[in-house]
Amino acid sequence: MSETVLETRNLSRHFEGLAAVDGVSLSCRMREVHAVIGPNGAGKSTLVNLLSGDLRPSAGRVFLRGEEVTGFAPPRISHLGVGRSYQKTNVFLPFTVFENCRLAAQSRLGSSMRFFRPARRYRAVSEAAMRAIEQAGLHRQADKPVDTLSHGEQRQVEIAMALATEPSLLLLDEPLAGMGAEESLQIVELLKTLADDHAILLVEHDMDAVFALAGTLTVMVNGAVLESGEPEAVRASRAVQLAYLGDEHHE
Amino acid sequence: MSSDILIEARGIHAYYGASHILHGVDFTIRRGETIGLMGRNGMGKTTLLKSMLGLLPPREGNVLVRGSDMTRAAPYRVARAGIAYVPEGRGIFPNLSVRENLIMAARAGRDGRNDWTLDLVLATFPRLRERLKHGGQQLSGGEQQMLTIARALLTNPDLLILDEATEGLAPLVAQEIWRILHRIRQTGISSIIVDKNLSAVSAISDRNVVLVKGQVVFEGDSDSLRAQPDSLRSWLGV
Amino acid sequence: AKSDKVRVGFMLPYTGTYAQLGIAIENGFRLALAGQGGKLGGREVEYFKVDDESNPAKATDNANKIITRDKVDVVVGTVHSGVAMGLIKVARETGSLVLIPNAGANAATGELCSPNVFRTSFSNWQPTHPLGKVMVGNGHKKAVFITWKYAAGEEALASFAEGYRAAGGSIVKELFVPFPNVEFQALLTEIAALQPDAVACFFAGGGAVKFVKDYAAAGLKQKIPLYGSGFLTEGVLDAQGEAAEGVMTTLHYADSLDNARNAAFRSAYRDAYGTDADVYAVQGYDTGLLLIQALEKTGGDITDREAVIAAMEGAVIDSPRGQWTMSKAHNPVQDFYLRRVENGDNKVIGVAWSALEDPARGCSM
Amino acid sequence: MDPTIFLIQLLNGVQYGLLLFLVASGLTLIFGIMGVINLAHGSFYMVGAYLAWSLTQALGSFWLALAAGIVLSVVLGMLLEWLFIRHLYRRDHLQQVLLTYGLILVFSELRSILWGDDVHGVAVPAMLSGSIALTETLAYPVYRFWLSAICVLLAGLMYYLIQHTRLGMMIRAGATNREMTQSLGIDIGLLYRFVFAFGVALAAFAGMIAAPVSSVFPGMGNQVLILCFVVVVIGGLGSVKGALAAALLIGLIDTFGKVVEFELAGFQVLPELAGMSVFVMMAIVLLWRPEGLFSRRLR
Amino acid sequence: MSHRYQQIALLVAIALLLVFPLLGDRFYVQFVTRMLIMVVFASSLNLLVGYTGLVSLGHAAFFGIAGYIVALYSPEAHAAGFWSSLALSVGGAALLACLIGLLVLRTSGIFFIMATLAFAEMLFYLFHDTSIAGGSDGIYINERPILTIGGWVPIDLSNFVHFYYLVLAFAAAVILLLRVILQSPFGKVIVGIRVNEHRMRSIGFDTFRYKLVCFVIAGALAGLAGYLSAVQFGVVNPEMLGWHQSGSVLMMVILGGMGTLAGPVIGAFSLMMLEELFQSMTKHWQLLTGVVIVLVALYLPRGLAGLLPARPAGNGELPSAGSSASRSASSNTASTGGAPAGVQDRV
Ligand SMILES: Nc1ncnc2c1ncn2[C@@H]1O[C@H](COP(=O)(O)OP(=O)(O)OP(=O)(O)O)[C@@H](O)[C@H]1O
Ligand SMILES: Nc1ncnc2c1ncn2[C@@H]1O[C@H](COP(=O)(O)OP(=O)(O)OP(=O)(O)O)[C@@H](O)[C@H]1O
Ligand SMILES: [Mg+2]
Ligand SMILES: [Mg+2]
Repeated sequence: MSETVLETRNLSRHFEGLAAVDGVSLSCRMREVHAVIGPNGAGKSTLVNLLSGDLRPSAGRVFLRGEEVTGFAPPRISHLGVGRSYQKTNVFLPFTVFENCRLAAQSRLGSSMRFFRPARRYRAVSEAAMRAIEQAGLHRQADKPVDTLSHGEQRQVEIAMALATEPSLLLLDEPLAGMGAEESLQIVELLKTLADDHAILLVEHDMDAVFALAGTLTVMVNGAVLESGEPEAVRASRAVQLAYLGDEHHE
Repeated sequence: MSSDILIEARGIHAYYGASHILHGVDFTIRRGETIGLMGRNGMGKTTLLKSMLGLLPPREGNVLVRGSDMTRAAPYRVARAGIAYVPEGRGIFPNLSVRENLIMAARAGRDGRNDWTLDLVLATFPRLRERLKHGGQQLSGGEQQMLTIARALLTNPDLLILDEATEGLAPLVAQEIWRILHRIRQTGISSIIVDKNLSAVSAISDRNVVLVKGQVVFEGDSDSLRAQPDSLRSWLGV
Repeated sequence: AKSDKVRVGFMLPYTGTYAQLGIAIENGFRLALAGQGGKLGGREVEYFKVDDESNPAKATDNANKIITRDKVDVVVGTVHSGVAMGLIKVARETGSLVLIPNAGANAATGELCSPNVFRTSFSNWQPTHPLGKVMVGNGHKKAVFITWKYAAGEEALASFAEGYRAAGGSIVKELFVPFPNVEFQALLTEIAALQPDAVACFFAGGGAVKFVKDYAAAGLKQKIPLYGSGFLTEGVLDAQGEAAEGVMTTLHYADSLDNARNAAFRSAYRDAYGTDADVYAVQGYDTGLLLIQALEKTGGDITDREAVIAAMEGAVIDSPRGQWTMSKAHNPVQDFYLRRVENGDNKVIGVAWSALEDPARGCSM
Repeated sequence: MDPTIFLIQLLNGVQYGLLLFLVASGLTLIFGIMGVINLAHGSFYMVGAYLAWSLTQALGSFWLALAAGIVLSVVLGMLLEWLFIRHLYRRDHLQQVLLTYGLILVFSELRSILWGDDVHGVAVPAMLSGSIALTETLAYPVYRFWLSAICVLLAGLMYYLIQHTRLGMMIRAGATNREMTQSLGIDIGLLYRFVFAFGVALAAFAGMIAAPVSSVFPGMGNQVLILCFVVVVIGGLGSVKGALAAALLIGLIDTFGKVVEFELAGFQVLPELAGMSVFVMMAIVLLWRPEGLFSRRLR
Repeated sequence: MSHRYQQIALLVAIALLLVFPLLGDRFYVQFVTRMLIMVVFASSLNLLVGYTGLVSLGHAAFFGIAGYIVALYSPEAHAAGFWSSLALSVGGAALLACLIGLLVLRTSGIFFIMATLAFAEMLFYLFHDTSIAGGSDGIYINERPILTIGGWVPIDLSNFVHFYYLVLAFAAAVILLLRVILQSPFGKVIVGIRVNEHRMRSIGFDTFRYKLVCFVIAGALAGLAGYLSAVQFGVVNPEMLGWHQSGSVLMMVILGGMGTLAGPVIGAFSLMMLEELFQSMTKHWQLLTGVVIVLVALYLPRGLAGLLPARPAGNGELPSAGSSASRSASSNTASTGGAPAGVQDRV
């Protein structure tokens, strides 16, 4: 078995009485896509936010490669090799696609308290940015400001930025939402190749993509894990069908 | 005859600043019709909708709403003509509670019809009932999407425009939305649907319009669309 | 190239809160010169004006404008003490002649005194100093003093305290209101609780109106007499209305001052400008008189600095406020009158202190 | 401090706080809810006071002046919105800052041209001119009580309007997403014109009814402006409840700041530095709750 | 092509500034000196407002404190050393910025505006209400600092022409410094923070540190301006750190055009010259100033600098900075107006 990159133990987050995430324990390995699905409001995004440091857990612990990182702030988590995308597009709208990714790549310089050498002279940074842009299939749009892109294209930028920080663990919150059928397929292919040397936690409602990618599948309902395991086994679960999949997906 | 036409767009040319997005698009929707609007990312679907809604007045061409020229009319006038819009990427009001989001614009339809009441939408989206007092910004992505749809329904429109309305919805809820759309269709309400789930769209639409680079390349029913698999691949990538 | 005209610069506020004061001063000054056919020592006069907005932040800039750009022979300015500081600073560097027609900062004729700087109005030390003697004379031995928390207020308080203690009174409490806050209610309550024999204060303009009205509305006026530096009731009696009746103040002038000089001045002023003269107009007028005397002595030569200065130092001004002379530190030695508001007018009751001279502390001239 | 005096000081603080609330309430509406930073708010307050003065003289009655003043200020507000403000909703907030700063200059000069730079007083209307004795020496003007009552009334009214009516919801919605609000069939342009005018009228009204107690003078608008912003910010954006609480807090701080003294490291801290007290208060609140006391998130 | 004209115009402007003292008389030389000081001040604020998106209404605190420091540091009777007093003033301003920054940077949007105002006003009242330094009337610097390099006095600060060139050199240095910084990785980070701080954090930038450093740099540069301003005429008063001062420099930045290096220069020059011009025309000159400001706000969304032809992208200025001022309006709404910045919780 490959190395466990991410592990949570009994992770919980409450919002004034509402248990958005409730005692979730899961793990994510290198070279694996771990898909998390569940009804709307099940707590998937909240889980991702807990893992990326955007939110602090109310209880429970998070480990990255065995080191505890519970309650770390996002910049610190990011520097531990975690990249994330947002469900609601969250990018630098006035900047070009390239500048968005260049900025993300620049964070790998360590400190950006560098005042005198022009940023564009950092070749490695620009190259990393271009790589991410190509992977996300945006090379044609590289020099367009993001706010002139269509909704679907902006969703692609979201992924490119996560990639540009060259993470080893990717947390993707509904990366395919808003993308067209063709782009969706492209991204699925991309995730397949990325899975060769990344650990990926994928939250997605597109079941075709989920079943095409997932090595492990976890279903969350009301903040808690309902079922977790091999995708086929989970799919067969009656509880999962009732709570989430509906009739279309039980063949 | 013309009273039958809800929106008629003629020769629309739309721009964002200097970039020319729509190149002479004609589009019509009649009472009771359901239209699937298709095209890849960035082909101009949203732009076309915005042009018709007064959110992005076209530089050339005309938009007639129920027979009167509303090319440059304020968006609220178009909406008042019985047209509800569910924008892509959700347009909830983060600073209003769920309840306030719902009732702020709720009204009876033009003909006094009041099919969609607060109780009915809450019964349709039970998740929202649980969240009534929460602020809009506290909702999960899918809950926000439900809220946008529910809010549109509460204006009891004659024409419902859904731009990627099922984005981020769990399959069960998405199925529920399609069921509702079928039901709405039966009550004679028109809709324009943009959605990446092509099979679901074509299952409900009377007519489909395919956009490529800001031009209409196809218009016809779902069967004739399916009959052209090659073109389909080049237009839509499937 | 200089013309043969005398170049007079007004650096005064023409906009903002003190705009009226600036205008009155200029009017007074011009009226004085009008008595000489508009000439100084026989020479034509050319005027320059800079609006200082009473803004200390722009003070040096404006001073610089009038002194180095317009190259005036003498500057008449200004109203606001902070602005005057800036003006004096520039004047000390350039050696220009400055006549201060209002600003009362003690330092101007104290630590910062300078041969080329004269004041024709008063120092902040002066107007409140005689109050103490008056109040003790009226049997008020325990007083509260209230003012804005700013330099002028503190200077007024210090000199009041000096005079009051010397006369045998004691200050129960000193109360301050942050400048330019005009919410006095809390302090009025405090005064009511302290129950002093009398209250003395230093306010002007909008604050003076509000303070006097609030004082009366709180029912204090009937029980605890109110005294103040004369500015409390200058130019604002209309706005204060009924509330000001009976308030006693000390100042170097009063509109109703009963002497021929004043009567003539007031009627000339009304004829010339259509409004009534006030203390600021008098100060402007006296500034004019001072300059006239000096240039008469030098035969119109203003470039002979030392002669001009000597002439001014020896001047005796026959002013509507009564006769006054220049102290060694260049501040007026003048009478202070006790006034009481009666029927909307500052009625002169008598001389509170005659020939009062500012101690000019820190001046080594 | 003996208890009677303490209670009276409390009353003073509350009364001042309520007056502050009244001035700030228009700002809450325009800034907190419509999202327009209106630096000219203080100018409307000043315009109100001058209107009260000149109209009382012209019409001979404070009450008539009040009525006429309200009408005039609503008209002024609508005109300004139509001429200037409506072009700025979509723009950077700093453009609004620039524009309304320009308006401050314009209004202060127009005032100087129209009404001069004198200080004026407005008489308290006869029916409210009495006083109520609180202690042997101290009385409280009836007019101040009336003022407080009006402020409380307006606070209640605004709270209801904004939180519980559909109109209030529409206004709040428009602040975050104009396009969407329009697409729901709401004429946000017209709505905002009225709201802005209402905000202007509130400021002017505050100036009018404050005129008899505060006197009328040129710099009065600028003096009150910063305090209003402090109120709105401490209270939390767009919260009427918050603005009221903040105004009362500031009223009390200001009142007690002037009279209570205590020693800190051998220094007499207050009231020597009473001028700072409001800002110290604001800094503390913002550090403790960076989004104000009643921010929306907490509602 | 237009870019070329711009370069020529720039060269001409520089040449004019260089020879100006030879043509102008004392007053005008001192006036331009003051404008140049304001250029430094406005440019420092622009770093915060235009580039980092931190709108400060208390920037005069640093300007004023530096002035007070030289004034208090200068002995009564003889001159202070230029370098030591400069270092002390600028260092003091930077230290103050660091302290205030640590506190105010916890807030954002309008709350940040008000928090900066609060601290500046505290300082204002401290100097206004106490006798630390002359109270409301302010204090003097009796003797200007003296600039020596190993016993040699190359520049006499009391000589207005010398002083002019000193200030001109400082202004040029500050603009060049900002230009370099903005192109650097640090510059890219602060611009990113303006546009979307939340995402900056999530891609790995500890934004607080960058904002703090930026705040300190801006504070130090404002301190430099304050030092020069205090030395120019030798008077310091509380107004120097009052909110009117903060407000007027903010207006210069917005009027000139935020987020461009040219903006504050144009803003400072045009506002001061306009005032000068109008003042000579009418007593109600503020009316004219007001009208001009209103018109610029209405018709020039990018400020006066927006009148300059846009530079070709990738050439000098940040392509994103100036041109995005209006576009980023919607993202500003989130932080300044409607939804509190805490939407971080909702993604
Ligand atoms: N605000 C804008 N400014 C400039 N160009 C824009 C803007 N919005 C969209 N565009 C451009 O217009 C084209 C059409 O965009 P539109 O949003 O209509 O596409 P779409 O068909 O709805 O795509 P999607 O499925 O991704 O939502 C795209 O190429 C996009 O880059
Ligand atoms: N800041 C918050 N305050 C209060 N409740 C919140 C907050 N954020 C999320 N919630 C609630 O927590 C629950 C879980 O939300 P979350 O966004 O994690 O759902 P999700 O599984 O991602 O759903 P979706 O598939 O619709 O995106 C939801 O019911 C939501 O309303
Ligand atoms: Mg989610
Ligand atoms: Mg679209």
